[in-house]
Amino acid sequence: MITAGCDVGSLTAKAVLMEGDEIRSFEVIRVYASPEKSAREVMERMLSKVGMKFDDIECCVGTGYGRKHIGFVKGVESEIACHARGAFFMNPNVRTVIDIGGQDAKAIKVDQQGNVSRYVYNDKCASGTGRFLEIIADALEVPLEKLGELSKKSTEFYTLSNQCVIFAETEIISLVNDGKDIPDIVAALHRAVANRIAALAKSISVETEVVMTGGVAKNEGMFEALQQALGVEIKSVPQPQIMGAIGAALFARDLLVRT
Amino acid sequence: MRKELKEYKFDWMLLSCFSAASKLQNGTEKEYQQMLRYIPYFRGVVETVLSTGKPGQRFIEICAKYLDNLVNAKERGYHTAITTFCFSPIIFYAMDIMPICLEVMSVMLTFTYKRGSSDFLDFCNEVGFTETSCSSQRGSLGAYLAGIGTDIDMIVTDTPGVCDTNANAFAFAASYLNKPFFQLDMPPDLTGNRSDEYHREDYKALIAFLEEHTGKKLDLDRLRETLQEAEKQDAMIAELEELARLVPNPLPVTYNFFVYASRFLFAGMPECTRVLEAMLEVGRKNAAEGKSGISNGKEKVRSFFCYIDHYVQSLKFWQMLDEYGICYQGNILSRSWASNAPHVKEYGTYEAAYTLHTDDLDKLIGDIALLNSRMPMIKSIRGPYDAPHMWLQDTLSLAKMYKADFIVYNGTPGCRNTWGMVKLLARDTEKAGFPTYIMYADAFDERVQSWETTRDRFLEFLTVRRLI
Amino acid sequence: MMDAFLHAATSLENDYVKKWKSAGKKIIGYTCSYVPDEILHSVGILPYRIRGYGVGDTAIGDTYFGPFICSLPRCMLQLAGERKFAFLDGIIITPGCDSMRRLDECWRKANDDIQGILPKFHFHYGVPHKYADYTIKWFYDETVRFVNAVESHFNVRVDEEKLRNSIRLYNESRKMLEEFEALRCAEKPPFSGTEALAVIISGCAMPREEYNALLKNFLEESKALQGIKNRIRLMLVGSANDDIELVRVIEESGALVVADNLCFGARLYEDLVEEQGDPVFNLAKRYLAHNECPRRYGDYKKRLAILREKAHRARVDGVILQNIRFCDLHGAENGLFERDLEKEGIPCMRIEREYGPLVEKGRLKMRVDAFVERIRQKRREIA
Amino acid sequence: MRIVAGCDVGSLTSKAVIMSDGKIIASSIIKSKARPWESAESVMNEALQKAQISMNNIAFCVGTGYGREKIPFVNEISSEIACHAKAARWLIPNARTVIDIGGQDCKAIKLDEKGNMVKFITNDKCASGTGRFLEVMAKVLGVGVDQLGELSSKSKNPITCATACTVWAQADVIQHINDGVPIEDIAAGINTAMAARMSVLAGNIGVEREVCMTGGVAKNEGVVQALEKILGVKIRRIRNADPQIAGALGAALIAKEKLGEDK
Ligand SMILES: Nc1ncnc2c1ncn2[C@@H]1O[C@H](COP(=O)(O)OP(=O)(O)O)[C@@H](O)[C@H]1O
Ligand SMILES: Nc1ncnc2c1ncn2[C@@H]1O[C@H](COP(=O)(O)OP(=O)(O)O)[C@@H](O)[C@H]1O
Ligand code: SF4
Ligand code: SF4
Ligand code: SF4
Repeated sequence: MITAGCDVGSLTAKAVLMEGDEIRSFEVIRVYASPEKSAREVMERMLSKVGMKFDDIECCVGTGYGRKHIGFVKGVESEIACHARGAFFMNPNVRTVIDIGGQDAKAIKVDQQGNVSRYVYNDKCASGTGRFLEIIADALEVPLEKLGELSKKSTEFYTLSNQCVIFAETEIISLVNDGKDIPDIVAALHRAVANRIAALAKSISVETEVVMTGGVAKNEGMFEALQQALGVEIKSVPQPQIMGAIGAALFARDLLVRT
Repeated sequence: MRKELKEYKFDWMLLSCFSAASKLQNGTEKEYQQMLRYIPYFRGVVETVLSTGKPGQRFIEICAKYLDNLVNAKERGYHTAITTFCFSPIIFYAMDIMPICLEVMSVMLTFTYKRGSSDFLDFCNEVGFTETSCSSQRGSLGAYLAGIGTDIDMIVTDTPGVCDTNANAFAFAASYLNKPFFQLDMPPDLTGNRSDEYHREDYKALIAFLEEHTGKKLDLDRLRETLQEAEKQDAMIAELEELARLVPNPLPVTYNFFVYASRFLFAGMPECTRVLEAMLEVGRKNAAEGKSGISNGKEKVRSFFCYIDHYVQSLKFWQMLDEYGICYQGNILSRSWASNAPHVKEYGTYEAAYTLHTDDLDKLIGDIALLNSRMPMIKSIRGPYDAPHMWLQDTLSLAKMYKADFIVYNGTPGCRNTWGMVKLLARDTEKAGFPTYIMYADAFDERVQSWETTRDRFLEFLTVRRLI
Repeated sequence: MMDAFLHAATSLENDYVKKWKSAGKKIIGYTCSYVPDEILHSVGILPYRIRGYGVGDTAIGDTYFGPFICSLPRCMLQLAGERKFAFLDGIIITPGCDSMRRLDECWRKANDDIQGILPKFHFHYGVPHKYADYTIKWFYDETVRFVNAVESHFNVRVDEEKLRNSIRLYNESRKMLEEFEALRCAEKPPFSGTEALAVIISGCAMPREEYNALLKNFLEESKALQGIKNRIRLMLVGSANDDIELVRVIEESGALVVADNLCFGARLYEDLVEEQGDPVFNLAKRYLAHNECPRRYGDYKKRLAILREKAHRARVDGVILQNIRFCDLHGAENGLFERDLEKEGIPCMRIEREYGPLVEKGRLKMRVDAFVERIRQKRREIA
Repeated sequence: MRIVAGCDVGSLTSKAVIMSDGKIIASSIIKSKARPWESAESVMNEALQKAQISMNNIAFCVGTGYGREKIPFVNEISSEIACHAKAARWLIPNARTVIDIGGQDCKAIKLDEKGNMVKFITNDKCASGTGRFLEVMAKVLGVGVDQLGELSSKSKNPITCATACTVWAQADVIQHINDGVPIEDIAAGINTAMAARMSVLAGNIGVEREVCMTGGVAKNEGVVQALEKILGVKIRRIRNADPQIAGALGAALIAKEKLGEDK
C-alpha cells in the first residue's frame, strides 16, 4: 500500500511517501505564493528521489494551511490531527505534542489511542512562532539554522519581554546596539519564545511523554529552552518538520482501507 | 471619523434600514427584491431572520419600533437614558424613559453596515477612550460621543462590581458628554441577606435618581402593570426553555437571540410578548411533530455557549451552525432567572432566582431590585468563577440540562472579566466531559479576527474533537 | 537612609521582612490600597503590599490569565508561582479591577499545579464601587467579617485599644508624609521623584514603627538639603506603578517628578482616620472614602479637581498620564484628564506601557524627551 | 553661509541631510547596520560624497532617531518628534498637523501657527500601524512596498483586513491570496487598515489644516488617499524633498538654528 501526505504550511511545504509503515521518501521546500504550485513541486521532488511517479500513489491526503487548495488529494485533515497522528506513530507513548510551525504554535494532548483530546493555539499575539524566529534571525543577520548553535555559546542571561514581533525586533536591535553579544541575545530570544509556549501548553496541562514537532523543533536552542521552560524532558523524533505530512500519509492509509 | 458618517443621525439611519426590512414581507416578490437592493449588506441578516417566518417578521418589527421610539423620543415627551443590556428596561418603561441599550445598538450596526461599527469604535479612541475596552459598548457609543444620535438625558449602568470595561464605558460617556450618571453597584455575593439588602438600597437610590432627573414620581401601579407583563413573558420564556430540552430541539438557532434581544429591548412591554408568542407557536408545532428547528431538519450536535454569540458578518455564524446541523442550546446570557425557569426548578436554585409578587405593592421595589440583580452577566460573572451560582456552576448545569455536546466561549478582547478566568473554566468544563472551544474572535469587530479564520478554526475544532 | 528605602523598594523579601519572619511573626499580603493596614498591625501581623516587581518572564502568569489582561496581576502571579511570596502567611484579594480580581481564581488554580504557593489564609475583600450610607455599611460588615477571619485563623483578638494605637501610629505616619509631600512640591525639592517613590513604596513593605523612624530622620535631613532646581517639573498619573526605574527614565530627560496621583504613591497616605468612635467603623469609612481611583465610577470631576489642585500646588509644567496596556480604567480616564487639563493650559502626554521589565526604555525616553522639548519651547515662547 | 547637517539613525533605516544656504545639497538613505555608529558614519559619508565635501566642512550637525545617543560626530541631539515638526514646516510652510509614519512607529504632531509643537501622540503597543506592517504585507503579496499605492488605486472591492496584529494579518492575507482575491483588493484593504489606525492617532490630537505627511509611508499614495478619505481633509503632498528624510532634514534645520543663522 503506497500512500502520501502533503502538508502545505505557511512557510514550507512537506511531502511524505509511505509504504505500509515505512517512510520511503520525503521532501521539504519553501512555499510559493500558490499552494497548488507548492504542493505539486514538493510532491514531484519527493517522488523523483525514489524514482516514482504520481500514479504510483494509491491515496494522498493533504493538510496544513493551504490544504483546501491542493487539487490532487483524496481528502484533507487538519494539522492538529496530523501532527498528533504523526507524533503518535513515531512514539506511541506521546501524550503531549507541541508543534511550532511558521505561523502558529499549538499544544495538543493525545490519549492512549492517539486521538486528540485537547489542543490550544497560541494566543492572539504572534510572538512564539517560527516566523518570529525568522524575523529576528534576519534582523541579527544570522542564518536561521545557526540559531540553535549560537545560543549554546551564550554566557549571559538577558530577558526579552516584548510581546510584539515587530517591536521585539526593535528591542533586539537596540541590544545589539548596546554591544551585547549575539549568542546571549539569541539565547534570550529562545527563552522568551519557549516561555510563551510553555504557558500555552501548561494551560491545558502537560502530560508526559512530550514530543516537539514542526520546523522549529529543528532548532536545538529552542528545543533546550522549551525543555527548561516546561520542566520536563522532551523526546526527540527524527525529522520533526514532516510530522504533519506523516500523519496525513497515515490518514491516507485509513482512507484506502475504508474504501 | 469619515465625514459622510457625520451627516446623518446614526440611529435614524438604522431606523430606515429596519423599517424598510419590516415592510418587506408585505410586498410582492418583486417589491421584495427591489427593497433588498437598497440594503445590500443588511440583506444577509434580513433574509436569515425573515426565513424563520412570523417570529422573525415580528422581531424585525419590534426592532424598527424600538428605533422609532428612540429617534422620536424627545418629540413624544420621553426622557432618554443610555444603558446596558444587562439592565432590565422595565423600570425605564414604567417611568417614561426611553432606554438606549448600547450593546443592542452595536449589534444593529454590525448587522446593517459592511464596516459594521468600526468607524464608531475608532472614533471612541480618537476622543481618548481606550482601544482595549470592550467593543460591545464602544461601537454605538462612538456615535453618541460624536453627537450624531438622539439627545441623551442621563446615563445609567449596573455593571460596577461585575465588569469594569462595561461600567467604565458608561462612566466615560457621562464625563465626556457631561450628563448625569448613576451606577448600580453589585456586591461580590449574589445571595444572602447582606446582598439582598444592598441590592434593594441601591435600587431605591436609582429610583430617587430617576425621579430627580425626570421630575416625575414613580407610579407603583404602572410599575405593577409592567411587571405583570414581565411575569407573563417569564412564563413564556420558561416554556421555550422547556422546549429547548427536547431532542431534537424544535427551536431554530436564531431563537435564542430573538428571546434575549426582545427582552433587552422591551421586557415588560407587549412588543416582547408578541415575539415570544410567535416563537412559541412554531416551537410547539415542531415539538408536536418531533421536528428539529434546524433548517434541513437534522440536528447533529448540540452546542452551549458559555458567553456570547458572534454577530459580525451578516449572522454568518448562525447560518454556519444551521448549515452543519449544530443546534444552538443558548448561552449564559440568554437564560432567564425567574423562579419558574426550568433550570431553576431542575436544580432547585431558588435563592439565585427572583420571584415577582405583583399582588403586593410593598414588595414591588424589592422584587424588581432582585430581578435586576439576576440579569444575564450581572448574575453569574460577579464573583469568583467557581463560587456558588457563578459562571462555572451555571455553565455546567445548563450544558448538562440542555444535553449539550460541547461548550463554546466567545467574547471580545475587551472582556477582561471573562478572559481573566476562561482558561480555568475551560479546564473544568473539559474535565466534566465537555469539549470546550475558546474563540479568539471579537463578537462585534471583524477586524480582530476575520470571519474566514473564525469559521475555519471553529470547524477544525469540531472535526478534531470528532463532533462532526 | 535613602539606601534603606531603595532597598525596600527594589526587593520583595527585604531585610525587614526577613527579620520579621525570623522573629516568628506573620505577614499578610494584599493587592490594593483598600485594605486597612491598622487591623493587621494591631494584632502584630505585618501588612505587606503585593507587587509585581522584578519579573523576568510571565510564563506562569500567562498559563492562567488570558491574553488580554493587565500585566501587573500577571506579574504578581508569576512571582507567586516562583515562590517569591513564600514569606506570606496570608493574602487578601480585592476586586480593585477585573484583572486584579481574577488574581484570586488564578492564584488558587495555579496552586493546584504548583503546590504550596497559596498561603493557607486567603480572603476576598468585597469593596464597593461607591460611597453612600449603605455602601459604608456593607464595607463595615465586610471589615468585621475580615476581623473575624483573621481572629479565627491566626488565633488572635483584635483589641479595641490596640487598634486605636495602631490608628494613631498610622495617622502619625500620614502626617509625616504630608510634610514629605510639601517638601516634594517645594520650589527646590530636596529629593528626586525616583527617591520619593522609593520612600512611599517602603511604607508598604516594612513595619510601621521602623518606617516612621526612618521617615522622621529622612524629613529632618531633607530639610537641610540644597534642593534640586531648574528641572521641568512633572506630575505622574495613572495606572499603579511600583517600579522606581520608570520614574528614573523619565527624570533622565531633565525632568523632575514632583507630584503624583498613583496608587503606589501619594494616594496611599492622604486623609487621616478619625480617632474618636468605633475604630473599625472609622477605618471602613476612611478606606472606602479616601481612595480616589477610577474604579469609583462617576466621580471623575472629583478626581479632576484633585489633579488640578495638585498640579497648581506643585507648580508642575506638565503631566504624564500613563496606563498599563489593558487598563481601561486609567486609560480612559487619562483621555479625559488630557482633554480637561490641556484646556487649562497644562501640557499632558499620554502613554500606554507594559508593566514589568522596562524594555521599552528607548521608546519611552524618546517621548519624554519630546515632551520636555515641547514644554521648553512653550517656556521660551512665554519668556 | 555655513554648512549644516542632520543625521537620523533609525532602527531600520538611517538618513542624512546636508544643507547650505537653506537648501538641501545632499541627502542619503541607507538600511541601518548592526551598530548605530556604523550606520551614522556610513550614511553621512554617502551624503558627504554626494555633496563633495568632507566632515570638516560641516559647521554643526544634529543627530536624531533611536540611535541618536551613539552618533560620534554630532554636536547635539534632538528627539525625532521635534525634528519631524521642524521639517514639516520647512516642507509645507503652513503645516499645522504632521503625520509621520515610519518603519516602527507613527506619530501625529500638532503645531501652532508659529510652528511650535502643541501636542503629539505616538502609537504604543501594537505594530500593526507602522511601515513595517506594510513591508511584511508587501512581501506576502510578492510586490515591492513602493507598488502598494498604485495597486490599491485599481481596487474595486477592498477586503476588510484583520488588523489586530501584523503577523496575524499576514496569515489572513495569505488566506485571501489562496482564495483567489485579486491582489489589488488586498493591497487596498491593507492600505485602508493602515490609514484607519493612523486616523485614530490623528483624531486624538485633532486634525487642523494644513496637514502634511512625512516618513517613508508618505510615499504610499494608497495610504495617503485612504487617510484623506477617513479624515475628510486634504493632505498636502511634499514635492520639494523626499518625505522619508524628514527626520534628518529637521535635524539639519535645528542645527542651523543652533548656529544662530535662523531667527
Ligand atoms: N533548519 C532549521 N533550523 C532551525 N529552525 C528551522 C529550520 N528549518 C525551519 N525552521 C523553523 O521552522 C519554521 C517553519 O516551520 P514549519 O513547521 O515548516 O512551518 P509551517 O508548517 O507553518 O510551514 C521556520 O519559521 C523556522 O523558524
Ligand atoms: N518608495 C516607497 N513607497 C512606499 N512606501 C515606502 C517607500 N519607501 C519606504 N516606504 C515605507 O516607509 C517605511 C519606512 O519609513 P521610514 O520613515 O524610513 O522609517 P524609520 O524612520 O522608522 O526607519 C517602510 O516600512 C515602508 O512601509
Ligand atoms: S503586538 Fe505585535 S505581535 Fe502582538 S499582536 Fe500586535 S503586531 Fe502582533
Ligand atoms: S488603582 Fe484602585 S483598584 Fe487599583 S490597586 Fe489601586 S486602589 Fe486598587
Ligand atoms: S493597572 Fe489597571 S488594569 Fe492593571 S491592576 Fe491596576 S487598575 Fe487593574
